Amino acid sequence: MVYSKDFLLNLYKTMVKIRNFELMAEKLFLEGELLGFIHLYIGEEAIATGVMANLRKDDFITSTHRGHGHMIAKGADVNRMMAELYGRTTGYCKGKGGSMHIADFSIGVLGANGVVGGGLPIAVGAGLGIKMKKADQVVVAFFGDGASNTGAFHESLNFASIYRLPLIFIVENNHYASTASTKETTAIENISDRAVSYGIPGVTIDGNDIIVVYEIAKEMIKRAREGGGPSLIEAKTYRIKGHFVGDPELYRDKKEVEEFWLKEPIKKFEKKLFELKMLNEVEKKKIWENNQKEIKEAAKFAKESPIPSNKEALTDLFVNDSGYDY
Amino acid sequence: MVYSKDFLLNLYKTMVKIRNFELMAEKLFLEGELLGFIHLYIGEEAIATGVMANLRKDDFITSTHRGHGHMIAKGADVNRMMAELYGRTTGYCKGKGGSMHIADFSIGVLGANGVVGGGLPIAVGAGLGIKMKKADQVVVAFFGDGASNTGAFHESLNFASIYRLPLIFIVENNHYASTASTKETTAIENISDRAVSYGIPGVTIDGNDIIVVYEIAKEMIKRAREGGGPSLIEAKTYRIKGHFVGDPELYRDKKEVEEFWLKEPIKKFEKKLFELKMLNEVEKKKIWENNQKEIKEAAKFAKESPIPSNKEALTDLFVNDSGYDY
Amino acid sequence: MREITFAEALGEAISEEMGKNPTIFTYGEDVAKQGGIFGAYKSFSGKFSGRIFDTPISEEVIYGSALGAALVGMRPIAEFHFADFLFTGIQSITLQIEKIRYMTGGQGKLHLLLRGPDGISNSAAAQHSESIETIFMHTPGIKVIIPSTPYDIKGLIKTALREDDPVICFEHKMLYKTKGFVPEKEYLIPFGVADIKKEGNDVTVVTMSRMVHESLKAAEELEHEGISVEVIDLRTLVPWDKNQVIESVKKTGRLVVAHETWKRAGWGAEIASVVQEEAFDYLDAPVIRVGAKNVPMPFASTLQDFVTPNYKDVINAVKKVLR
Amino acid sequence: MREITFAEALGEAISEEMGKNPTIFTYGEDVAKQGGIFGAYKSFSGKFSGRIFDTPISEEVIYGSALGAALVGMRPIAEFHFADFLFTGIQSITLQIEKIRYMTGGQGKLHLLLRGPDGISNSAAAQHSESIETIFMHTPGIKVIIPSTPYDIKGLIKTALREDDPVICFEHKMLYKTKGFVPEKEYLIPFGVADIKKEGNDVTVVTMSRMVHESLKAAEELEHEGISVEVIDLRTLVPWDKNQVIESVKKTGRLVVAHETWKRAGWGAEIASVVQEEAFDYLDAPVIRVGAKNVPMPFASTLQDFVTPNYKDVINAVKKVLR
Ligand SMILES: Cc1ncc(C[n+]2csc(CCOP(=O)(O)OP(=O)(O)O)c2C)c(N)n1
Ligand SMILES: Cc1ncc(C[n+]2csc(CCOP(=O)(O)OP(=O)(O)O)c2C)c(N)n1
Ligand SMILES: [Mg+2]
Ligand SMILES: [Mg+2]
Repeated sequence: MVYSKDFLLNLYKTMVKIRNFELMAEKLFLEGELLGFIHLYIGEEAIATGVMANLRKDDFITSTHRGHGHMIAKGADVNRMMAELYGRTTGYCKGKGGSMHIADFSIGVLGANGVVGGGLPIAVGAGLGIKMKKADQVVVAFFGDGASNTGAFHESLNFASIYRLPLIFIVENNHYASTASTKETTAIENISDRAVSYGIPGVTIDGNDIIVVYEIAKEMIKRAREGGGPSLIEAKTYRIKGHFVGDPELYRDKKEVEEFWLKEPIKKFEKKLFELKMLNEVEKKKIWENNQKEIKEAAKFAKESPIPSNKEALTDLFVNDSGYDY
Repeated sequence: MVYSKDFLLNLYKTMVKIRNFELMAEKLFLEGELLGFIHLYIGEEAIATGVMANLRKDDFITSTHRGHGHMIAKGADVNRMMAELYGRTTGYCKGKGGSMHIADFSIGVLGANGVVGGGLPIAVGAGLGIKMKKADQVVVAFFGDGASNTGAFHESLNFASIYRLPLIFIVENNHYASTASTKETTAIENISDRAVSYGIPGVTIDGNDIIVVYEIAKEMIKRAREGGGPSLIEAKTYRIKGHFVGDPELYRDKKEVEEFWLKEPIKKFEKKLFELKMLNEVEKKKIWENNQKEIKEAAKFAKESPIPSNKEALTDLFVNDSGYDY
Repeated sequence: MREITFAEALGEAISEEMGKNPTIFTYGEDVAKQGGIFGAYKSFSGKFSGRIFDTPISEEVIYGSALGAALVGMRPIAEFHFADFLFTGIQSITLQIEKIRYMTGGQGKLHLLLRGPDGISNSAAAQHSESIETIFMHTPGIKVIIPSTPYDIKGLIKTALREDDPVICFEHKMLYKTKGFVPEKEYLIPFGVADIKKEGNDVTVVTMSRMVHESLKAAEELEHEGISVEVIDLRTLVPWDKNQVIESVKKTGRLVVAHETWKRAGWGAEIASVVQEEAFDYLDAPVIRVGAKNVPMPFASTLQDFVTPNYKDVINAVKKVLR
Repeated sequence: MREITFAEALGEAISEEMGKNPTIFTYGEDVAKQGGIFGAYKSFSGKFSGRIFDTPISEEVIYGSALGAALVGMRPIAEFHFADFLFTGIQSITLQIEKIRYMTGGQGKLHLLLRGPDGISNSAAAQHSESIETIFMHTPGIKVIIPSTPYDIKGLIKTALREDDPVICFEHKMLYKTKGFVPEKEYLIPFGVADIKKEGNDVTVVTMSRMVHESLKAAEELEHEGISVEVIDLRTLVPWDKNQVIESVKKTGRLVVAHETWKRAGWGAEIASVVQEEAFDYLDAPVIRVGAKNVPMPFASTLQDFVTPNYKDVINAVKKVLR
């Protein structure tokens, strides 16, 4: 495939944006600015970016506790994201959700999810809804290797298969589920082999190679959009940072982490872009600096945004709350 | 393999016992003698019988809502079973369980289960316990094709595989889950293919051929007992009777049922025994008559047994119920 | 007015709304071919092609998919087969459906309906007899309706199918075949409005579902003894009609709350607590609760009868508050 | 006496019992390598080789396997990571563990312990902040312990590990690091015996877990105003110590029940209902409940604070019952 420079640089910029957002979130958390749990997507940027480059605005995704990358790649506003991490009224959830519950239904993000596997049944429902409406949208469900051992995974893939729903299941196999290594808790090497159980295509790819991700996602999304039904893509990657910011990481060797820093997706792609002469050091620097500025401004916007007032806690549960006793 | 006449006739007798128990339960239910739900095992007798012929008394099984056959094959007392269907004090559960909850821990029956898939996690736990004890028992988990679409199935097989537990998963694929045909609700033809997801052996067999069942179960049980870990056996069969006694059966063609009556396991085995000259009409008649008598007596025993007194309702929840407010 | 069954009234409500609103569809185990586990969908089987279908036994996805479908603009009705099996997929309700609108700062409308049977029947035993509505009153985020008559279920289900919030409806197994008057003309019943099923002056009985009928039977018997009982059917548990209950207690000075679910930490405790808090000075006697004994449901019918409350328990409770 | 943390006391209890009883083993997500999600197992990591291990994220099997293991003679301790995730495997508890002994007419002993954190922490938001003990009080068949101090958790866990009935233990996240006196010598705390954490004469406050400390703080402040509050820590919710509570209410004539979980249909309603029923004539004021507002837990810390009860709410409630 031949790709335009614009296209490739956009992919690059999105990855950089995710990276900088995450680095800022990490910094702010460690400085005590943010509360709750922050799960960083650092090292996994190619997956969200490569997949989302194939989606329309009116397509849907469900995300996970590690959802910032998915949001940004689907087009979310980093100001409102950062404000949500800060718990401010200008945040995506008016400060009621926090990192693990950011959503933007207007761009098809049906929510991060604090429950491992929790997004899968929702994605199936979105697919079912699309099918009932006879629309041509698709749904992409992101989830982790750990989630692939939950009952929700199994029920969702079977369900999606029998009704041929327009769904793409993307398992981000980052080698760990919290402190547990994937090897230890998952009976097989390649999670995509589980596709056999549902009679759907399953493929394992290098999730750190954005072009590979883009191409496979393209194929499976096209298939789903045309009525071919669901598929399972396993994107192998590595969670370079701790499970959450502050994780003591007692369960793995520092060496292992260092090794994977060498294979991380942004540098990998950069190398390619340099080879293709689509990027040079000057341009690269500019991209990073521009983005860092954007993210810094997002943090500033967030920090300066108002803290929600108490009465905010007693709204939004229902559309119609007459008679409800808060 | 060459089998002794004794051995084969014992298998035959067990199947006949199950059949007659079920026919009696059906009759009693239709006469209004029994309450609750009765799910008949008619047409599936070869599976329980063939598997259990390989088990020791101290091995364990978990069963389903369709559990009478499993109990009988594992050595349960038909008097106490029938008394339980009647809800009498002499029943296995003192009348508190009924058909769907018969258990006899003393012979390793860890319970029928009214929750589809409900027995699977329990079986895993029994396997885990055995492993912790370093004992050489095995656990057999019976469940239906419908259960193979529950989250419990997936979690259980993965769990059993990673700890190499001494478990044999036996899916009784009887073509239906209540009113839903298996084809319609299960994404693949052979449920045993799902073994791939767990890196364990999976095999589909003719569940109406008792010798086939016996041989495959033998192999997998030996494997489990020797530390080889779990396996998945799919025994294809057919639920000749309604889902429960009283089922209007709106969902299938009478013809289909008639067809399967021709393939039912007892007749199939009978034919073989006749060919082998291990059984003749006279002996057959005697076996059936003897057994019918036994079952009739069980029904009589049950019917004449005492009805539980009200205070019975407030016992057995806890071993130590001091302070508990019933 | 014509008399139809509870199941028929339910079927009518769904069928009428499906006829009007193409975004409604309905699914679950044994829904399509059997017409619903207790036959409620029979009347319109074959009518809404593709909009009624059977599913695998995958409760977490059955409930969770209702959420997803609502988020993309559809209005799903998911059946839960037996209330007991809500437990096999309950995270989709308590952690997702109940929370997502709130967590996302009010994004989206969750017009979805979960519905199905609960309660005892003929010796269905411990895993097929539960009533677990209290859990959905305790965990915030879903509206809970529990109709007791054909008239009520038709009006409440129709309202539910026009609501923009998630609703769960519990239908007592022993009610499906009961008959009652239902107008041909369309009507809706708002949530949060209790129905005084019988007026009275001496004691208030607050109840729902099958226990409404037991309470009416008790009231009738007590009438012979000169005791006048007011029977209030809440009809919806979230929200519940606190005002009418308190008004009634101010009149009678005595309250019994009766439900089939376990007495301990059942919703009767909430009603009792609120009433004693807000109408303390009006109460001439403690609030007495009637509920199941705190054990799983036993199989034998004598034991089931012993554990499950009936009109006699209501009578005893009424007499107790009158002492 | 030495001071140790709540987490350490929990670890000691488990480690001591594991040392004595080879049938005990413990497992769950992030249990072995991390030493438990809040570090309770750290003190004995590496000690009981093969008897502490990490599992996949498969809650239905984690809880259900505890049942199976108990039935074959072992004594499992399964950790539930966060109380919220009880919902992803709850059928194994409510439909299996709670019912199997009863359903089978008393066969088998279910010596198993489920345990893990619940409650709020620093803005963990709606899916990581719940307290759902009320569900296990409502559905019969499991004993519920909720210790508030290092002393109590050690004694109660040790008792749990010698019980032949299933037990679930909720440990409030904000308590793990709190310190308290714990004797070196072995002791057990029986179930069903409340602990009067502070004696008083004017008002009784019945509470558990984190709210014990909030209530003590409230009592201290109120003392300055001349109000004498008796703080009763139930310590175990199933069974709960009705006698001590009623005795106290007979003395004070006033009752506040305080818990962190949602007020609506929370266990406070059960306590309030029982007390008004059994000590009606002793009550000088209605029983007032303190609990969380009936919404999912919001993220922003100001909102979390607003929704979650604290000592100020207890003070207000006490003042209310004194009016
Ligand atoms: C149902 C449930 N169980 C447990 C947890 C606690 N938990 C949060 S993230 C996590 C690990 C998830 O692993 P994986 O799915 O591989 O995603 P990753 O964090 O690696 O992106 C666990 C166990 C949870 N959030 N939900
Ligand atoms: C969790 C759960 N969901 C639904 C049901 C209702 N139900 C009882 S049996 C059954 C069908 C089971 O099918 P299968 O597993 O194939 O077993 P079979 O009845 O064919 O032996 C259903 C849906 C149940 N008992 N448990
Ligand atoms: Mg992972
Ligand atoms: Mg079947």
